Amino acid sequence: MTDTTATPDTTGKGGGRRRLVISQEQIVLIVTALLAIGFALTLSGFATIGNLLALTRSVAILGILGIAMSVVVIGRGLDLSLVATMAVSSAFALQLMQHGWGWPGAAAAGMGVAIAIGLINGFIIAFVEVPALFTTLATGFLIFGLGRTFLLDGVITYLPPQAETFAWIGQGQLLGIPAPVIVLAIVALFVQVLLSRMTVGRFVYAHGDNVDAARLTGIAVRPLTMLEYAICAAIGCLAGLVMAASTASINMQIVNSTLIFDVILVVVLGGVSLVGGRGGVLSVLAGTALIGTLLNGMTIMDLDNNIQNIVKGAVLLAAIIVDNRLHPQDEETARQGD
Amino acid sequence: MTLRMTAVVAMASAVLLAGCEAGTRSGQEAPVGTASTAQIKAPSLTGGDSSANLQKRVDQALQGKTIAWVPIALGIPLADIWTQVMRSEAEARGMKLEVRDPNWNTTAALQAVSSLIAEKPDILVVHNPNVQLYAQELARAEAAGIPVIQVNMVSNQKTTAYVGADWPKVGRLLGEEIVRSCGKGSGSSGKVAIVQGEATSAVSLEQMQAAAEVLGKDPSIKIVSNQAANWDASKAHDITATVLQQHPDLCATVGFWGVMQTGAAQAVKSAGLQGKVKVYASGSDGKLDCDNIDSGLITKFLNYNSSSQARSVIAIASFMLQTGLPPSAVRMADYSPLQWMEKGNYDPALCYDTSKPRSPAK
Amino acid sequence: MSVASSSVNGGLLRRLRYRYSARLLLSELLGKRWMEPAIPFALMIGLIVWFSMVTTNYATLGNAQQLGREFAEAGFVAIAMALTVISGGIDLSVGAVFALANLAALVFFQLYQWPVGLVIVATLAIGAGIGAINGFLIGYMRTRPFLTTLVTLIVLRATVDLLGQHFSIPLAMASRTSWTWDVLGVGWIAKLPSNLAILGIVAIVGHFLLSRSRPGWHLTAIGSSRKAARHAGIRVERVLFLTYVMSGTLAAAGGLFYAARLQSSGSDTGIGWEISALTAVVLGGVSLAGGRGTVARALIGAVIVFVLVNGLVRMGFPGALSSTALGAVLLIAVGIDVKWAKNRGKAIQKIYVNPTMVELPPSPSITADGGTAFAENTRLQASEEIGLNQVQGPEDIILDRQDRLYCGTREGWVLRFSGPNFEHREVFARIGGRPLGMAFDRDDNLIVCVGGMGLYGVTPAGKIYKCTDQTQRSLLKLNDDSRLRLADDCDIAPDGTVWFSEATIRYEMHSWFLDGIEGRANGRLIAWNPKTNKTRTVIKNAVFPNGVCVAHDGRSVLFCSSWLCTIYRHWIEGPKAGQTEVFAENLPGYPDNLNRSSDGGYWLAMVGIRSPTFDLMMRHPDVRQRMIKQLPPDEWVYPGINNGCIVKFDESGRALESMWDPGGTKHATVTSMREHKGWLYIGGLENNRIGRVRLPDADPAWNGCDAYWGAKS
Amino acid sequence: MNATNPPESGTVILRVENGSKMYAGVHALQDVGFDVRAGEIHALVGENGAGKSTLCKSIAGAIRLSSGRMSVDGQSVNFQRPGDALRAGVCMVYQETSLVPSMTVAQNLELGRERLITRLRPLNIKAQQQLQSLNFHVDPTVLVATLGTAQRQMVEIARAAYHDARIIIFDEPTASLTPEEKVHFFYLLRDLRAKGLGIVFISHALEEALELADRITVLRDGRHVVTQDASTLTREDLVRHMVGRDVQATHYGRRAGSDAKGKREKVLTVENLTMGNIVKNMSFTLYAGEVVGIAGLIGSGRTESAKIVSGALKRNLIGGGSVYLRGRPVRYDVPKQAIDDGIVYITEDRKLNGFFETMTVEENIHLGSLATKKGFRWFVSGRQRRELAGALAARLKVRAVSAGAKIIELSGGNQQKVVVAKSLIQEPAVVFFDEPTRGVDVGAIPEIHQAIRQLADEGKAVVVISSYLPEVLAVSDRILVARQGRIVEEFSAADASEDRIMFAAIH
Repeated sequence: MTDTTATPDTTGKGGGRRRLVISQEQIVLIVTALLAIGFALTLSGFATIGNLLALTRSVAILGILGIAMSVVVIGRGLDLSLVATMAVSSAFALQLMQHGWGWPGAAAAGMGVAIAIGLINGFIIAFVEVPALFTTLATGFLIFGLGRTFLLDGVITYLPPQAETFAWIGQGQLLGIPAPVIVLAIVALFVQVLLSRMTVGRFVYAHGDNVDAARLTGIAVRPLTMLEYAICAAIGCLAGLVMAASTASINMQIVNSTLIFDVILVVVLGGVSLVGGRGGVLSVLAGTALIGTLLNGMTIMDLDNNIQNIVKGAVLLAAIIVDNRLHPQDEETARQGD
Repeated sequence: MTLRMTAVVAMASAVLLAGCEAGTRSGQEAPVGTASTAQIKAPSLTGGDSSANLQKRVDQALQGKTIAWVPIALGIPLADIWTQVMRSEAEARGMKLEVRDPNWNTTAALQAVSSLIAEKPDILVVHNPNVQLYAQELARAEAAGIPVIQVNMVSNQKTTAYVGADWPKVGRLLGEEIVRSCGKGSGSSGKVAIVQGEATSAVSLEQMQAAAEVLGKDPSIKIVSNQAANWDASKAHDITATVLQQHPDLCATVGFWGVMQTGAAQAVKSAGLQGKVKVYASGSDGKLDCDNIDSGLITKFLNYNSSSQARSVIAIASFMLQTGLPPSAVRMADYSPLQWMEKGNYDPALCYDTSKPRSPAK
Repeated sequence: MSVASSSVNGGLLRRLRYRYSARLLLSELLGKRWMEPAIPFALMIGLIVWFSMVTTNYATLGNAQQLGREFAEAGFVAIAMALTVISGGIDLSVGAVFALANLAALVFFQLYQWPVGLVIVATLAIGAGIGAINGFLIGYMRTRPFLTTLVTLIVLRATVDLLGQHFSIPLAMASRTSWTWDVLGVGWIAKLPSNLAILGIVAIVGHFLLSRSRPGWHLTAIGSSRKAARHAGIRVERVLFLTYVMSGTLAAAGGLFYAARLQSSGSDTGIGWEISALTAVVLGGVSLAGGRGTVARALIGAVIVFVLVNGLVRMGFPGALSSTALGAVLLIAVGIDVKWAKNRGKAIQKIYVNPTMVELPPSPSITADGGTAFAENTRLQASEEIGLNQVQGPEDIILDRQDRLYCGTREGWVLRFSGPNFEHREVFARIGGRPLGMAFDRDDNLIVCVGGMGLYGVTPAGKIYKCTDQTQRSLLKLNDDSRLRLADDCDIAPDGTVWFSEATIRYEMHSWFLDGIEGRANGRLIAWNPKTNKTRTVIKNAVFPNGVCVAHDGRSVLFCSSWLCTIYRHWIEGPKAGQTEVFAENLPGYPDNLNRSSDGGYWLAMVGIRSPTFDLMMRHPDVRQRMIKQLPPDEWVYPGINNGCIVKFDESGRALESMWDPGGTKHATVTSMREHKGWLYIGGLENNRIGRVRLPDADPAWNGCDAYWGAKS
Repeated sequence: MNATNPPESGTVILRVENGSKMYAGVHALQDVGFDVRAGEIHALVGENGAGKSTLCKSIAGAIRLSSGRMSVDGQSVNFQRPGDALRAGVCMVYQETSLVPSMTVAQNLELGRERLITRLRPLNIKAQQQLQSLNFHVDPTVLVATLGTAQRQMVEIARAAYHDARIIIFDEPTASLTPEEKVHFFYLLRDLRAKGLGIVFISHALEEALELADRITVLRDGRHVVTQDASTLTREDLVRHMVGRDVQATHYGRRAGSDAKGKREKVLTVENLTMGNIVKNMSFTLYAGEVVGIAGLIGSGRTESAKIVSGALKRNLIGGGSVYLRGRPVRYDVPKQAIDDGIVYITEDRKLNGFFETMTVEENIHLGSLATKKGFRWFVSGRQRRELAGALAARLKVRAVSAGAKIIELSGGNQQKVVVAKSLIQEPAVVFFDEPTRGVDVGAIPEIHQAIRQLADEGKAVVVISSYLPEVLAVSDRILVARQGRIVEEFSAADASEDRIMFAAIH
């Protein structure tokens, strides 16, 4: 019957990719390296430890959000409400601190809010079976609105001056390494272990690869979906806390920015495919590194913000095209959806 | 209480005086003052022969009138202070404040203005998202007989009144302050980083141009970075952090909104350069700004007093309602007075905490 | 004209309830394609009504016009988004294209002072150009739409900001006006705001193109299954390319109108419009999986988003609450819509069969000693067999002038048996479908009712031609009933008009028995005039009309109604022309084909005999409903298709005699018979043979062709 | 379009010379020569992976040959896409049907040669005529998405038949047709042949090929083996050509009777299982240590019943019947619960919901173990995976290029074995095999059958659902026949025959 699976037709995708020694994340890393070398040669002050740390620091939050997003994307989902979750939950934590809560309690409460949001997202997607894109698009509006109306006092929430300890995760350093970078590293390590060493992680891959097969194999797909979104939201909240700590405030306006697009971009750029089951933490880091290098180099060159965006777009487009040239989609076997 | 009343009356008269100046100042606008004042036939102004009559007449003019107010969004300190003060001031006079919150959505904002015109409030107060968006609607409003007061950014369509900062002046003052501390003879590197708001925003643009002009006059000043952070603190943080890596000897960073500049200030602090790199900002009198000045994050802050702006708005509204002038009879502006604020050297009464509204007794 | 069941008992209300079933209406409504967006449509209407109630001055012409003007641009962008979504992709750059077009139009008009016509062309060209870049990448380079347009979004936004900085000051000072420009921005076309009017035209044309035209089909096909589209020979790359060009152009059109209306360009123009458009498209029910959706649905969604945001802002809701409401509405609407789409098909299946009440008086006796003309006997068991096991289901049979025997079969063929004992079998014609009733016309063409196909003719040489496959559509029916689904039996009047019955329009050939369970008036009597080639529905709402026979004098047509066990006479000539009357009623079985006999009477085949049980069930539609729902089909109680019989009637409708095969040993079903030269030939729907019995009293020379058309040499 | 002058019967209208197709360095086709004549039915047979589909898809323009020449009417052609082939009169009916799900049947019939503007009503009427004239009972106005496999196949066949093609290629056209529909289809083919068309059809059923075809071409491992007149070939010849050696016995030896069912433990009892219109009052009982075959047409509720019992589908909440596992009533909402109770269902469509394509063979198998209550570990151990999965893979004789091979690189048979292994690692007591050898190469079939029997011998209750009657007959101790959502007949292995089963399944 399914003759095609046996003939080498289909190996164009799976097997072919393996034989082509170069993967998408490697392409991105190579492009990043080339750019970095170029900058190092042309820009004084680029190739310094300090600058490289500043570079990593500047994209640390994007990286954390990317890793959060990658968890659901690998499970063939998408969380468009991530930024809203991040903003609301961390602003809530800040507000509690303003009201005199200690930072651990406040952060935990914020995390609780985030996890609750994630669980609700997951519940709607898994049990009501509304596609992830719609669900999170809608919950994005909802979270923002409800958060602003019921949880928060204003668009901008400030870190109270007394929360010095808490501010460390945004402003502090350890052995010269900025705290956000450390947080990124910890999150990356945690998610890497989760995805590749833990059974749950394998389930996430299975879920993204083939939902029906996962279900038939006996994986509890629905609770798993809820878990994925909860993890995503929790990490998102962490990113929000880092962001809040580093600028001592969190502005809900960020929900209306294009940050969510940037997050999706770093995730997909590195090779975490939107069809699910592919890529990993390293892919996200590769994508983040590319964006970080670009932005840092251009900031050093003092390019206008808009020119920066145009250049960023051009480089991304080039990366997408190169990837497509190296991994052409076979019309006869391609899965639709990304 | 009496003090406040006196202040208001004084303000109103100041506003009226300032209004006469407006025509000549704005430059692009034909001087209207002379032409229209001649046409003022203000029956309602008469009858103030006795205090009681005056009281009655004012009550008649103001009681139950509606002021419609469309900010860009609620929830930011600036807009919240405006709204709180405007509401309390309006209600104290028996007027009603109707707020439409478009929540940064310019499309919704435009719709709000359009539908408000249809609802015919007595006064329309808008905070322009940019110089062009409301232009046609504002003209329509005036044609419909609704006086329009613009706050903090003046549209290409000039209307009855503008209340807000004189942005080129803000930029100039900031620039001069920087020249003083970083310029020739200061012994510093002379390196300055500018953090703009939105590159296309007139508010940011006018400040930037004026500041850059002043800075450009001093050859020892070098602008090492001039980037837009889109009113976003974390973006300002990242830009500043990178700049500091390149130029640890930076003399000053200047940002055009206190809230945004907080991010730059944090970056300076994270780099351990607090006190070495001077942080300048302009902005309104939110509590955060005062806290930042107190904590030393911001070196010097050029303040336009948003609560007094709101009071001006109501005063002008009251003036228009009492005189019954047609909207186009007046083209006035009330440029907000500016104050420098720095640590230990400012009037804490200027700081407005929205969680502790200051409302007059009714 | 309607043939109602004869009433015996049961309340009038109850009867009416089953006759005009809401369920029936619902099942047909649900089946319509345009019911797919029912949920979003209801939501849209509900919102408008609600805001009219809570907002002053909302439901006024002026306000409606104002709203329409403000809505139009978002409508363009929503359609732009919808097109790409239907093509299986997405265009996130619509908002940015909108902003760029807005800026460009202002610059062209205000600063370059171009004539308005040129401004329009140039602006649309910019949109098309950007669309072409997207389309080239996505169509020809096969990049992923989401990522590609995300990147174009970023680049375009930056470009808009960059240009905005450059042009904002000169633009702010420019003040050119022009009449045409004002028409575009604030003018009116037929009392509609100009931009809304043009949106309407674009939407109607777009809707039509998408559902009826080649490009629209190709677009839908690609969105639904790129592979299938490719296999069908569609140039996928080119169509995708053009889709994005179209999308860019439409978004640019939105920007153009925005520019003309507001003369304003800011850095926030068009920000977030891609999300609004996506929300709108999703709310309208355009599937993000591609291939499903219409322009109308996209616009419904756009109206919902617009009305909601506008209305809440108007009511003075805090912005955050508006956002909450939008999110909640989106979630609930999509949630319901997902369930709706999933269960609609199931729901239709569940409620499609709608039994109605059929009340028959007690059946006349058929026992051998009952004394009626229907008394059971064994006369059919003496039949001779023709074509035993060579034929599957000869529903109808007929003989020609050369004494050759024709019958239709389950395979969709017409067989011909010839030779002295009909031992020679040949496939006369392979028509397909299910050949049922047959008749010879004046020129010896065999006219055949083909179940599933309509009325066909076969020339004596075996050439097949189509007589008719459609009749006029009745306006009051929700379902398009112009298609002939189950033409059953036919006969030819002296003027050549072919009268034929269509047993049911609700069921296909292979599920005709469901119609029996339903018992509803789903059939019709139709006349086809070969001279004019016109087909005319003469009687609608007949209950399973089956056999048709033109009376001996050619002035009336007899037809059977199987489930009512009644034969009707429809007058085609004379004083009663156009009237229908009962010819014979309360038969003991279900009448099938009807044919002339040599002595001026009529032969009737009864395909099955009524049973008290089923008669009772026919009176209780609810019981049948439950049976369908709860039992597997082979345990259902059907109208008995058991051992049938043949009955002879005289011209007045009186039963004269009957012939039986009680055990069904030879003729398990009897659906037809034909008298020919002293023999009666017998066909049956499920039989594996044709039979014939000698008619001792009949005219041994009488045959159908001569009786109808006179003897030929 | 080319209907002007039908070429004289017997002339070669399409020729492929030295056709080769490489995928990532591997030959899927190598120097294949092939030709089609006007007015002939040409059967193409070979094992899975022999290159039949590849050859046909390249003729139809869906894929491009890496090298070789193709000519139509003696003129060299180079099809870039299926559209080119269609214009040249070459039309292919795909096995995984290539219809547009969101369009109606009528639209699909017309797609590819539609006019600029199409009115829908005449279109529906025309479509109805076309379908009915081929005796395909499909409503032209419904969406293709709502049709079953067989009906989709019919629509696609009708499309090809009415598309004025000169060469029509059918890829396993009869796989989902009932015997009655098959008869009509064969008449259609002969009609088309009589009109002078060249017909190519790929088939697994050798009897069909021998009965219907004028010529037969055999491919093996991407190479051309033989092309011969069908009349000069026998079934044995064909098998020999396909496999490349003499195959002694048929694969379908009967299972040695084990009729001791009375003594065996009753493991699973299903009573009056009902789900919508598909499954109605399905009842059967399974005993430990026996293989039960379930035959029946597609759509008779076989698969659905198995899925209900194993939790993949839900039966009606009210009046849905009952399922007893060792006397205990059970109702599963998700497969996980069933698996934890020892009931597994092995899918009929492994590509759709059988395996994880991005993972290796070992990972696939090991996931099965992790997904059970017993096998769950918080952390994945590479060593444990190699041991557990390796053992299962060895038991089922999974042949992979390397231990770390991705499952997608395996042949259909080996993929199926992995899917089976993934379920067996869960140590089930009741196993449902749904079409266990569909799309499996001839060599692997006995191995899978052996595994099935071994399971029963180990005391498990095994159910084999299959449309292929010889298979059902070969592996089962007991055969149930499903029709219209319920079991209508039961045969012991000794009593059953293909005719009797078929009769029960249809009537």
